[in-house]
Amino acid sequence: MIFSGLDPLFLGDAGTFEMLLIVLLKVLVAFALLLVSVMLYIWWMRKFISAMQNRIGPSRAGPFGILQTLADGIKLFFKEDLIPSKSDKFVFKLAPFFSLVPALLVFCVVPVAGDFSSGGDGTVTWFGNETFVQVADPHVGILFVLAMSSIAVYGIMLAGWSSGSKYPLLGSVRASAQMVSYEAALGLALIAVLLKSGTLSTHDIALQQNGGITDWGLVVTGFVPFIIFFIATTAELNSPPFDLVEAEQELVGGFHTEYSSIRFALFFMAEFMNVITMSAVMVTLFFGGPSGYYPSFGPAWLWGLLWFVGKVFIFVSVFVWMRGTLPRPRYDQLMDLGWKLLIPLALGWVLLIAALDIFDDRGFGSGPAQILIAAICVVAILAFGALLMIAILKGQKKREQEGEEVFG
Amino acid sequence: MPNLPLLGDTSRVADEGLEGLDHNFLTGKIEDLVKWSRTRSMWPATFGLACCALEMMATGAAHYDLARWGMEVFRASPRQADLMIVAGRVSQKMAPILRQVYDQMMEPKWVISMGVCASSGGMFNNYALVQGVDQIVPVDVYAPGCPPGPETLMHAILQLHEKIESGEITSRRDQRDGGAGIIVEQRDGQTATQMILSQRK
Amino acid sequence: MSILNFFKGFAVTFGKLNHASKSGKVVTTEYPEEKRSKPARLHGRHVLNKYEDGMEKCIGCELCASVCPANCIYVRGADNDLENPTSPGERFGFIYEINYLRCIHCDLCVEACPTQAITETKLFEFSFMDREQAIYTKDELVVADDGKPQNLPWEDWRQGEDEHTSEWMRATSPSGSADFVGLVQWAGELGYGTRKPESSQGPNNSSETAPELSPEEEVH
Amino acid sequence: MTEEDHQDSLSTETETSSAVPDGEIMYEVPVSRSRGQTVLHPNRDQYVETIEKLSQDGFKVCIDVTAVDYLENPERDIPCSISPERFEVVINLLSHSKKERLRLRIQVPESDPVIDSIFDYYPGSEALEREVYDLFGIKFEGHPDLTRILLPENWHGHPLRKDYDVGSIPVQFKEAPGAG
Amino acid sequence: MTQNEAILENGAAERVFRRGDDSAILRMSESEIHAYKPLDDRRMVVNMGPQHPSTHGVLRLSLEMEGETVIRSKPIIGYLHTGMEKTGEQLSYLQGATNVTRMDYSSPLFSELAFSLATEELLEIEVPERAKWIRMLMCELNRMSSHLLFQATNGMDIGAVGAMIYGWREREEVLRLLEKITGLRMNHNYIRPGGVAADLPDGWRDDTLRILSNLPERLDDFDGLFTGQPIWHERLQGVGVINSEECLALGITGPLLRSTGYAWDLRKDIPYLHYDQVEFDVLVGTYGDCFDRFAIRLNEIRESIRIVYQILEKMPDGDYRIQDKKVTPPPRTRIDESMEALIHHFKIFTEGFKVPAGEVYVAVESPRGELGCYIVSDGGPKPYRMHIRGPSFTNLQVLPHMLQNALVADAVAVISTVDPIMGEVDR
Repeated sequence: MIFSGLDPLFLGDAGTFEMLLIVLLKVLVAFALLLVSVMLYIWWMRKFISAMQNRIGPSRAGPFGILQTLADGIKLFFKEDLIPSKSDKFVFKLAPFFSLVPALLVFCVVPVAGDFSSGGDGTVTWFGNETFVQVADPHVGILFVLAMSSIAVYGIMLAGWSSGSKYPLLGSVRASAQMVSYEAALGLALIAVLLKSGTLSTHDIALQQNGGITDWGLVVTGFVPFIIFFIATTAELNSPPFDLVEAEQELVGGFHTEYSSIRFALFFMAEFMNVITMSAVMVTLFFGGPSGYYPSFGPAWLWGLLWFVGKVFIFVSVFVWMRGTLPRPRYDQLMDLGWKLLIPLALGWVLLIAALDIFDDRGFGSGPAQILIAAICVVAILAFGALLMIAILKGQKKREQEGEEVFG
Repeated sequence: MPNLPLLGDTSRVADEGLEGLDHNFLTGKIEDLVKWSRTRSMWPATFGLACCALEMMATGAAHYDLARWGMEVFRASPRQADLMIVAGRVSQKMAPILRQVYDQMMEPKWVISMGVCASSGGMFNNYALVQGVDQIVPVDVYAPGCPPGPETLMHAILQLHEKIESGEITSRRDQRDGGAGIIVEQRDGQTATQMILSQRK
Repeated sequence: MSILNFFKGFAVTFGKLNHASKSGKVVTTEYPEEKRSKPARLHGRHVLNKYEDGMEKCIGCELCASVCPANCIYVRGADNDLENPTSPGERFGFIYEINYLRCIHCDLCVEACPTQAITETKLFEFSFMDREQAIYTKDELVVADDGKPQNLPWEDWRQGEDEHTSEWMRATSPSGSADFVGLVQWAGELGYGTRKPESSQGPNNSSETAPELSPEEEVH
Repeated sequence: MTEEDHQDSLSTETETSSAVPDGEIMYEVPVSRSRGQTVLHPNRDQYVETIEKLSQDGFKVCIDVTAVDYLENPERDIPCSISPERFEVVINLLSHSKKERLRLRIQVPESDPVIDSIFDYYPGSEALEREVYDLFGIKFEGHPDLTRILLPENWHGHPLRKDYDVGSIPVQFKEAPGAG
Repeated sequence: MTQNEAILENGAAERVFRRGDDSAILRMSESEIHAYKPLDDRRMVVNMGPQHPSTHGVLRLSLEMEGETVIRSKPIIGYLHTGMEKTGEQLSYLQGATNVTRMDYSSPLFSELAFSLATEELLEIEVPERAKWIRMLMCELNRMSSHLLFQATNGMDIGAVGAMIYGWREREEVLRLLEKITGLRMNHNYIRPGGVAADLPDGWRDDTLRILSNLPERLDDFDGLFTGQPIWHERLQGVGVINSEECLALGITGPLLRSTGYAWDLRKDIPYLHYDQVEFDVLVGTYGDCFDRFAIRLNEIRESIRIVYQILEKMPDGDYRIQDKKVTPPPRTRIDESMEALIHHFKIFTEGFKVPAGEVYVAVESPRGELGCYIVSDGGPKPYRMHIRGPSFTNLQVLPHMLQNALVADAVAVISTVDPIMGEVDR
């Protein structure tokens, strides 16, 4: 049963005390869970990288160093704070929150658990009330995700700009360009999912995928949107190898060079919180959210939670793996990748899916017609790509010639 | 009334203000927690100068692994660093920059003078080098050797940790003029900051 | 296939995961709990040795001070008290100081010392809180009555670090001449007796002693 | 052209033209040998011409430019046609094709420590000449950017000159005379 | 050499000769740069270093940039000026090795070798065969550790943090062997005038063989991480290009020169020690870009492995120091037996040995290029003038030319692959 994007909690009677309690509880738990998972994630990141480098990694703060992030946090909290005299003080103070708050908010729309087994409706029953295990399920859930991830750019941009020094400024320029351009690829990749699901509600999207792997967005949309989404997310998150914004070797610390103490900790936290939330979004969109094999014993929402956490864990580990392996591309190469490959590819793929869907609707659902239309689309995409490549090469040549004229 | 519940001995409050308070249950624990966090998460600034810088990086690498104390986070920006390891010879030309970086670091901050060149000029007793970085910044621990091996550096770091854990954090700024020196009066029952590492687990 | 190459790096890092491949094992020595075994020739903190009868070896000749490139040794000799001599011979080292904030551990002093009085232990784990502490005087440098180096509170001594104290000097033949290889060329030391010279100056000297285990093998 | 050819062709010329140089002549300048290495001793005023000839003769690389201050040790083995001065600029050239090195030693007087730059023939001498200027105070005329390179710009004196003190301080000891 | 000559015939190095305003170099003094405000609004001057994570210590680059594009630049050095050449005049030839070894701290044995060879040349002595082979062994091991260090720092600069740790890890294995032989991890003071300080210890052969057998596999890891990696190609290929002619004009040596396709290696072309008796290849690049320099260094480790295998085969027995009473202290038994020996011992360690007057320049091929030592002796026990020609010092001049019109990120790659060691630059 599909609730058309509304939490069943709010169906029926007007607000009761229990409802308020449940909502409050959900907010608190989501917040605490996120903070704890960020803590664990940072620890896991450092441990995993250490393991890849044959080291031990943090081991002195708590058992296996599991309290390492806590120690970092406390230390930063009790460190002297500084606002550079050259900075724009109000913006300087505001920027970290611009970064952190969206990261928290995005997590609100992610369905974390619930009965997402095949045939389940993704709900749980708490205190006699049926509800979703997510803080909110607005009709525009996916748009909300996009909006919030865009606002997060402001945090980084303003931080760099307001610091009043050169390296952070370069960092913030990079950030705005990089994020704006990858936002486009991100959005286009999302459209493929939306086309297939026909809804913007995250809960519904997750619910539609509960029929097994063949129902997952990954398969339904044909892998390509996922790959684009994944790369764009990496860039959006400033996660290595696309961490150009703070590229230590080039820009010292990038946008947060001038930040210290708790403000830096907020950036630090926001960055890693974003990794978790975007992984969660990715799991929701392409990997069926909390769906999976549900054993018959135990509460269904718990299995949902376990599936969800497991999937997110794999994703964040992949991010760490990339961090430990890949060299960092150059700024212009990153932009090239975004504009010249990902955006056209995403656009083409959306067209392909849309065409196939329309043919489906018109009754050419099977057989040679579909193959034909697919072939036509592929040829069109290839032709488009070839034209683009020609244009790029021409432009390159022209620039080189101009450069030669100017610089000899 | 000298003894109050929760506040402990208050007889010195009249003379010393709040500084005269003993640590009670609450503040004592917080202080321990802060000290604990500072020793477990002491981010060094990347301040490599010469030979010692290689050993400093080797200490961070797989065979010695500073990450065990959460110290693999070498911060390029002095604003976020807690510890400056002066690794190498400090020339007269570099000295002002060294001081500037030190000033850019936020309190609390500590300095390890790594190697004899930083500590005293080492074998280069000449016009070009600053004969001891403690003329420029307050040094907490000196590591001998040219360059000190990774274990020597770790020993120095552990000494610093011990120093932090046994020192007090609240009243240190008065006693040294704003610098990073953290030699403070010891609390009752603690006479020496030295430790014997082999006895420590 | 550039796409495949892209993923090769991932295979490498994954292979390095602990025990995932031959080259994937933790190589970290967990100092301070454990300490890697030091090579016999390591130049560590100095000691002033004694003869087996308890007399000091140092004769206050100041050769070490004059050869030191960092000028970090200060020695003054004095005439021995005839009744109660400190060292055999006429003079002994009256003041002996090493400034460890200058010492570069080049071991020229050890090579220069005509009586093998100053040698180096394998201890390198020490650090100081203030400059005074770094100036070792004779009281701290000279070996204890049992011939072992003194374990000062700020030094991190472990088992066996005093054992190869004169190894650098005993490295094969100190003059480089193959004719003197294997000859004992020095007097015995208190607590350790006469130390054997290192073997061979030949092309193959791997067979005589079992190769020293590398630390990582010992750890695991 | 091999080395011998040079000597043959040039020595006949110089016998008539210049005033009795001792020993060999190469590239029209007196030559000495130090431990089997060839050293040319051109005149300060004409050495750039020698450099030009050498650079055309395969000595494509200027390996090193340095200087020596002979204040405390005026004796040195140079051909007697060359009068020793306090400073000596030493230029090391390398010919890849001949696999040969050549050294030029040019006397520079203390009263007028100026010499022509070889930047136009060997742009790589830029930093090397700056270093000599910095540490010895020898000026290179025609150098595009003759500023201090190793020492701070407001430094006084030129440390590698022999009359510049090493600047060492006493080493700290506990019982040494004067120790606190 | 015909190939080299052919390379040189292609055009002249106009670019490096340019003196005017449009040159790649920001030709201003430090204070002028400080006060300099570019006329063009879009330009700004950014200082990279001296405290910057990717400037390999204390190099400072002043970059005049338009956006992220570098227009002109100037390396500013001297932040590590140690006065070693002055100190070298205060130390005897016996102590001298402790001084020079601290110049190039990633390959200290090469500085010692150059100094020792120069001193021996002045003394006109020939060291024993075993000493020569030990020197070669140590130098090649050191070359490996130095190039591994390059892999580590290069990986770190391009952002591959994992590679950094792998580089350090392999280097550590080599360092431990060096430590076992010389007693110190760095700054060994091992190669000295007259031979080496001590013979190889027991078990050195096994240890060396273990490194040699482990290393190729680890080098393949670098291949997996970098050599084929598309991002790596993007970052390094076609970046920081220089040609042979420019290199020669600027006096560039070592892997930088070889990366342009110009085969010049002192070990091969002007052999010293016994490099003419071992087989190895001089590796050259094609394009003279950052990638070539990276690949050359990586593969030079493999060549070094090849050389070390041959050294192990050919290692003779015998003396490891010259048996010349003037240079080498007497055997210890002789000190007790003979007054003359005791006097020799005292003389050598108090005043050192006297070196006949003269001057000499000797060069060796260090991992960074030609490392030369120029010594003037006045007949006394201390060098009258000791000058080290550091390859990094000259190589640094190439930076402004490579950086022109490059991005900041390229600057990092270029500095990294030029691989300067500031200790040797500033001395």
